[in-house]
Amino acid sequence: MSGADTFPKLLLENAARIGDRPACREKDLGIWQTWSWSQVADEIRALACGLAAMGFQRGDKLIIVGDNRPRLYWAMTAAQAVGGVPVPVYQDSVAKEMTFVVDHAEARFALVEDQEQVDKILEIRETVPRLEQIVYSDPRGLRNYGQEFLHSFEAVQEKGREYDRANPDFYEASVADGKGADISVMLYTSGTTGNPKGVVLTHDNVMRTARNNQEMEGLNADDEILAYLPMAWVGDHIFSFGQNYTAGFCVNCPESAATVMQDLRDIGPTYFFAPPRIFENILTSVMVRMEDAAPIKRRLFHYFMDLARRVGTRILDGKPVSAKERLLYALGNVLVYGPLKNTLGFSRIRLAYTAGEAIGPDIFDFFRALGINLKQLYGMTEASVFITVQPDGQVDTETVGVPAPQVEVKIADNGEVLFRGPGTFREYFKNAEATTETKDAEGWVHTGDAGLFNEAGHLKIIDRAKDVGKLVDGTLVAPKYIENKLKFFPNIKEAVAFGHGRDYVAAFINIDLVAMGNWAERHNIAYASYQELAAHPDVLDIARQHVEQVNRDLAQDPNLGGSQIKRFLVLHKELDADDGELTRTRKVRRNFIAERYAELIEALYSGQDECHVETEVTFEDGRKGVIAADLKIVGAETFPVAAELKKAS
Amino acid sequence: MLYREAGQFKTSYDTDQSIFPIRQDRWVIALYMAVAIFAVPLMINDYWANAVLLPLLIYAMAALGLNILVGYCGQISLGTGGFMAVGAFASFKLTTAFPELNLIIVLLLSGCITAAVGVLFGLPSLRIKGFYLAVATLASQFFLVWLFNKVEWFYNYNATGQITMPPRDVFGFQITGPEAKPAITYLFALGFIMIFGLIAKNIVRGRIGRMWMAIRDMDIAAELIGVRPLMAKMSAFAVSSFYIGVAGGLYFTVWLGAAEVTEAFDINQSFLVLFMVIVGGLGSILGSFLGAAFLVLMPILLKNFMVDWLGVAAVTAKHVEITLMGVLIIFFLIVEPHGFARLWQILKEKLRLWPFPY
Amino acid sequence: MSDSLLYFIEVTIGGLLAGVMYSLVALGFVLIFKASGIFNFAQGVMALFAALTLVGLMEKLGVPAWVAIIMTVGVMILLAWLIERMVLQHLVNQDPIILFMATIGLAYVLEGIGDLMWGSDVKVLNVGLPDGAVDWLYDFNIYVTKLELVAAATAALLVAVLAIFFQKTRIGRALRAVADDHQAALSVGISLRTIWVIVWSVSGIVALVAGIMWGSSSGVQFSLSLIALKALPVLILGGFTSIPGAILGGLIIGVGEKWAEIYLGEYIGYAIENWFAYVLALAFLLIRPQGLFGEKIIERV
Amino acid sequence: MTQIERVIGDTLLKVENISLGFGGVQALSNISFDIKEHEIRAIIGPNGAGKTSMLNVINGFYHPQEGAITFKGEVRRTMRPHEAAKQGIARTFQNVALFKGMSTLDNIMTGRNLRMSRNIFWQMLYLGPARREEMEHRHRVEEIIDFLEIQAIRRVPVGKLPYGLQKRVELARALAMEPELLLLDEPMAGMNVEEKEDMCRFILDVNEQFGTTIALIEHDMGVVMDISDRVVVLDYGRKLADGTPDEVRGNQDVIDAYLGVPHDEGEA
Repeated sequence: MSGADTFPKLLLENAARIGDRPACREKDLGIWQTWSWSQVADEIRALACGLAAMGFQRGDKLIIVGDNRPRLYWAMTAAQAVGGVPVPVYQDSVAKEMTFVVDHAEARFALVEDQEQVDKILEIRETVPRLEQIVYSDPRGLRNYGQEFLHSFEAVQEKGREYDRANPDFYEASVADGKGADISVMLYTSGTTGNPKGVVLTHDNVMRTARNNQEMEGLNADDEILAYLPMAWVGDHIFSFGQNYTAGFCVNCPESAATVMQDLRDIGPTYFFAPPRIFENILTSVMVRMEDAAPIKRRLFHYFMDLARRVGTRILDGKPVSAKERLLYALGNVLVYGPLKNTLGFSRIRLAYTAGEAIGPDIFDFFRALGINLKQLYGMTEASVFITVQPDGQVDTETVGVPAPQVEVKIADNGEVLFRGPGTFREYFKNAEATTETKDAEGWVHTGDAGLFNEAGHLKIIDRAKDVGKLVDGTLVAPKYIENKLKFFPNIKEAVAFGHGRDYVAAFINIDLVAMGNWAERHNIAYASYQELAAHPDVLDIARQHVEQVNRDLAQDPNLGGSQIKRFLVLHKELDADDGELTRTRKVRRNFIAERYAELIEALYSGQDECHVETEVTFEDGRKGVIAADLKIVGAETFPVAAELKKAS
Repeated sequence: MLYREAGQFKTSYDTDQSIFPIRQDRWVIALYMAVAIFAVPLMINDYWANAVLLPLLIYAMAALGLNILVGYCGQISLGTGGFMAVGAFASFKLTTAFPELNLIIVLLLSGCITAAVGVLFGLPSLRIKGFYLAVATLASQFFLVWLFNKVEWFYNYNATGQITMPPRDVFGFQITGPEAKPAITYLFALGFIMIFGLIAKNIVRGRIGRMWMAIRDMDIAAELIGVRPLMAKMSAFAVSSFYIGVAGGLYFTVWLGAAEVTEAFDINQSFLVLFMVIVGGLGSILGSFLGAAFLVLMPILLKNFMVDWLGVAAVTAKHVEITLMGVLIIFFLIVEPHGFARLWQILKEKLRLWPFPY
Repeated sequence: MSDSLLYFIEVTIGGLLAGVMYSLVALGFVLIFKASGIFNFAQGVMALFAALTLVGLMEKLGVPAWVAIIMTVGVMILLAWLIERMVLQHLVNQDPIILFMATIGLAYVLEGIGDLMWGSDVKVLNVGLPDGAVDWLYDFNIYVTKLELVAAATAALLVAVLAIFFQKTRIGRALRAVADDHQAALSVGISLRTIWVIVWSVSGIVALVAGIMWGSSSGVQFSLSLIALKALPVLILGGFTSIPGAILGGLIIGVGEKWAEIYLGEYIGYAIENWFAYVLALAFLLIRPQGLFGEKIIERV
Repeated sequence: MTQIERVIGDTLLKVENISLGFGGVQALSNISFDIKEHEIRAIIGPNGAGKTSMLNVINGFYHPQEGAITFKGEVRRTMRPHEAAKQGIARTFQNVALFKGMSTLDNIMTGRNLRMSRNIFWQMLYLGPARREEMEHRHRVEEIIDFLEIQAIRRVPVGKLPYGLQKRVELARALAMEPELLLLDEPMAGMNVEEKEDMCRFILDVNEQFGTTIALIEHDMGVVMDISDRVVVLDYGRKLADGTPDEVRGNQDVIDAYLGVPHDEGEA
């Protein structure tokens, strides 16, 4: 393996080793403009020297704002090459957020994509006097911006080439000066509360995690990846920058945010990452489009998709499958799976990751059934992404896999997941207090997530650590975990589980008006409002079945088996951000709800099987009103927990 | 359904503008070519060569030419028969005047001569449009046939007024005359079609092709962009006539071997080729081939069906055949005015989107 | 009078008479083109078809000529209706060239059916038109057959009738309206389809007349369908939409053709009439692109 | 693409005493005005004022009976349209005149026609020079496509496009000629507000980025007054007024003949 310990050095290596292989592409002017490694090396050299010529010092920060563009990726390495630190910023962040980052990072230089970003910078410039020079990549519309501190990318590179001619050994020297322990990038994570924190990652962090994962998954220079997620997000930094360099594969930048899907189809990446919601959207669009297909096609599609759901994942995991079904699957591959993957651009995928939140089993299975090797991983910025990864053939929706190579993971007494490894961040920039809070003396990092290992040694994330509670008998209760399980049923829109300090777990449920509405129509059940439907006995029954299904699942898990739902009720109104019950990002605000519906909770834990409630609500038009209801409280069957069974036998 | 386009991205305009940008298409074409070049000659016999394959190829060539004029440049012409006659007689005169001249050269020269004639008769297109022009081109049809019939020099003063192709060989292979092997003549014709099919494609996808289409779609706007109608139309007539001339040459030299102008090149030839172009698809190279195939095969099938199967008297069968041809043509114009090419296009789109409807 | 002059007169008259026939066929074209913008290539074959039907009826059924004629008229109207029904209505708003090709297809069909029904051998058509030279002209050594005269007279009559039909009758005006724009026609209160049936019937009848005339003189056979081709130059000359143009053009072509045959023939070889007409028309067109009666076109963008 | 600082230069095109008539109708009588380099010049007037005829005269489509046109110092009365094109006059049309059967890309490529020279024999082979030329021009065309933001419809047959986009493609086609004088005949006719705003932006960008001189006919007074440097007003083939938007606004004849009539778009 290569001896380079910084990305600029690695760049030179790649240029020498695989100089004529494509390093990055961008869909521009109708075709995929391609740059080989040696071309990239020259571009970066010119840019780096240009920055230096403009007075960019070692340790200086370079703010980078814009969509995924080769030039912006080059800017990162260029900054590193002259001992600086790239600070990518979310391109959609408003002036205020940007002000904080620019100011906090003490940046003197910014390299941005286009007029839009330039305008944003100019807007905040007064408030961040430290910012001196701005470089823009796309000159469109910037002709009449006379400011002397604005420079076009080309101009800087031109300066750079002159400077390089003037001091021929400057570049090599300054690259050589770089150490693996140097800071390679600063990524600002938007914490739920308070200001963003600047996560400081060193070359070692990024490079070693990137390499470890690359070796684990066997990524190589022939792979193709589409860079479409924000450059400021650690995932993109590892996949589209770090591994781009370590594995030497080609990074492809879409023409524009609007054309991502088309470009995805063009490129047909072999290595792909997307958060669950994207997979969900794709699945939905597939289903919607298939609805308009001719009946024969539709039947064909559904027949083979069912088959795939039965055997597809098994074949993928190399589990035994009957010859007949293999044959049918092969046929389906010709008729449905192949074409489908083709139109989605997934034909060539060898490795696909998803992470960030729990993914619905049916979504996850859909793609795996098609033969796409989709896996979950668990990671965070502070770890340079990889904490745990699912190894091939050991994939399921429940877990997030085993610790990544060279990463140690342990569960604290309070159930919190701790890790330490090569990717562990150095510190939060200018925030020692937060650093010590998160990272203890031995280098263990507190993830803030509660989790546990199953018997197979796979980590299972159950909830935010602070939300995990205990029943009076000490059994672990992970409300979010339970709620997610409930929400995976299409019929259930929201759920809120309680149990901390109680004798058993109880839950509020919101039915999904669309899904249940359809069901009601099919069984011609008339209803005038959400409230009326929600109160319907059959609906309650369905809800109960779902709850009991969840209980069954829970029973499988020795640790969480105790937290089965004994009693629940279906709320008389939909939880609503306007009423402050949800955050704007539709996360339940459990404490607020707990206060607001105190009497309902009491009812759940007192024996009564009905409860009257009056709630003030805010309508779309802002008027306030009160709705009253008598809610049935339903009891659900619970099941013996697996482990206990073992004990018994 | 069979397409796998994901990952077939284009990194240069060159590849982006290639004739078959999609790999699967390239495979299919390659397959067809292989069959046409290697498989067919093995199983070919006189009947297949003379009744099916040669006419198919030669008419495809003519249709290609006419399509350039009508489909791409929008100038209707009913003079095809006449121009084919020019090609035929030109090759006759050349090959009899210079017996040692290579047949390929002869045919190409005949094409050039026809091109010149075509330009001459194309001149009216500068002043008149649409059906006026169509009718005007009939003049060339009648005049040329009359000329070759009247002026004995054209058929070397022989008594019959017929022209007969003497045996000629190319690179040692006999191409014309009764002893010519069907496989050889077939390959000879095939070679011409493949090369000139490619050439036609290259012309129409480049500057000149766009020039023609501009004139076709909106001549005024075209002129205001700097397209010179004279150049555009004349070049279209020239190229088109060249193709038709070569087709006429092949028609006489390798297929018929002997021809009598008034019946071999009468106005029905003009219509037949025009039908091929329309049924195949205006403004489509592929269409020219499909159209030719259809109108060559259909009568044969009809005839075989009626005479051999139903045992209808040949003469009646002839009438029925004419009628049915008429019916079929009308039917086609009604169901798909844009011809086979469009049908193929639609099918292809469906295959590419499969399993999705859109 | 010198013989040459007499000869010239005879030739001219002959030309005029032939010209009238051309006008007759051209008229058929114009009618349809005016009303539906269709260049009906089947016009000639329609003449053949009509003649064949007529002969057929007379031979097979042995009915008197006038009955047969009336029946044939019926057939032609039926035909027009069928054509509208089975072809035209499916091709509304298609490119002109498509419709043109359709009419060629139609020509094939008619030819085929005609032959199938009545056989393709040459038939004599005698509807009792007089024959032989016109005596009093013959006294001036000018040879003109009665048939030609009758033909001319009938043609002239037909033209007159049509003219009146177009000028005076409501339908006629509707037809003219259609030529200008279809909306207008509808506003007159006649559906386009009816109008099309009518024009096709009318031109069918015109074709019948033409068929009778040519048939009586030179027998009913396939070549009869080629008279259509002879009428085309007339169209270029007179314009596709002008009735007077068709008439005058016909005469010019007829005369010019005969003159050319007689006076140029010996220099450039005979049997030139089937292309000379075109050359004549073209030459004329190059001088005056808008044709005989068309007014100058101002192109707009 | 080359950038040119936008400074109104000296006269590019001079129209002197142009008179044009068809038979009886007098479309233009004795019109004179000039267009300066890099300026945006509006020609306005009620329907039938002879605006389009004026453009047709300028790019040689109509031949005036009297008068002279001086373009780049060269005096002429009549010329063929393609000659005008050769001299660097491009044009869009009141009701779109695109090549319906061709894709957006091909339509714009046609605009390069004058700048492509490879003969048919190279094209037959589609090799060497012809191919290289094709690629060069494709590149220029792609830049225009990028500039007018029509990447998404590159391969779409223009017949299938919505009206607003067709107008844009037509502009692209005209730009592909890299003209010195660009004649726009009601570039915003029948567009909705957003489309109009886009088109305005594009026209200004073109004028700025390429320094192209633009003469446009437009009904929307608001637009005209916003984007044009000078305005000439025609009415019944005569010239009513000529000057900056404000001068024209003030002119009494104009107010009577044109602005007096309340205009739907108003002076927004």
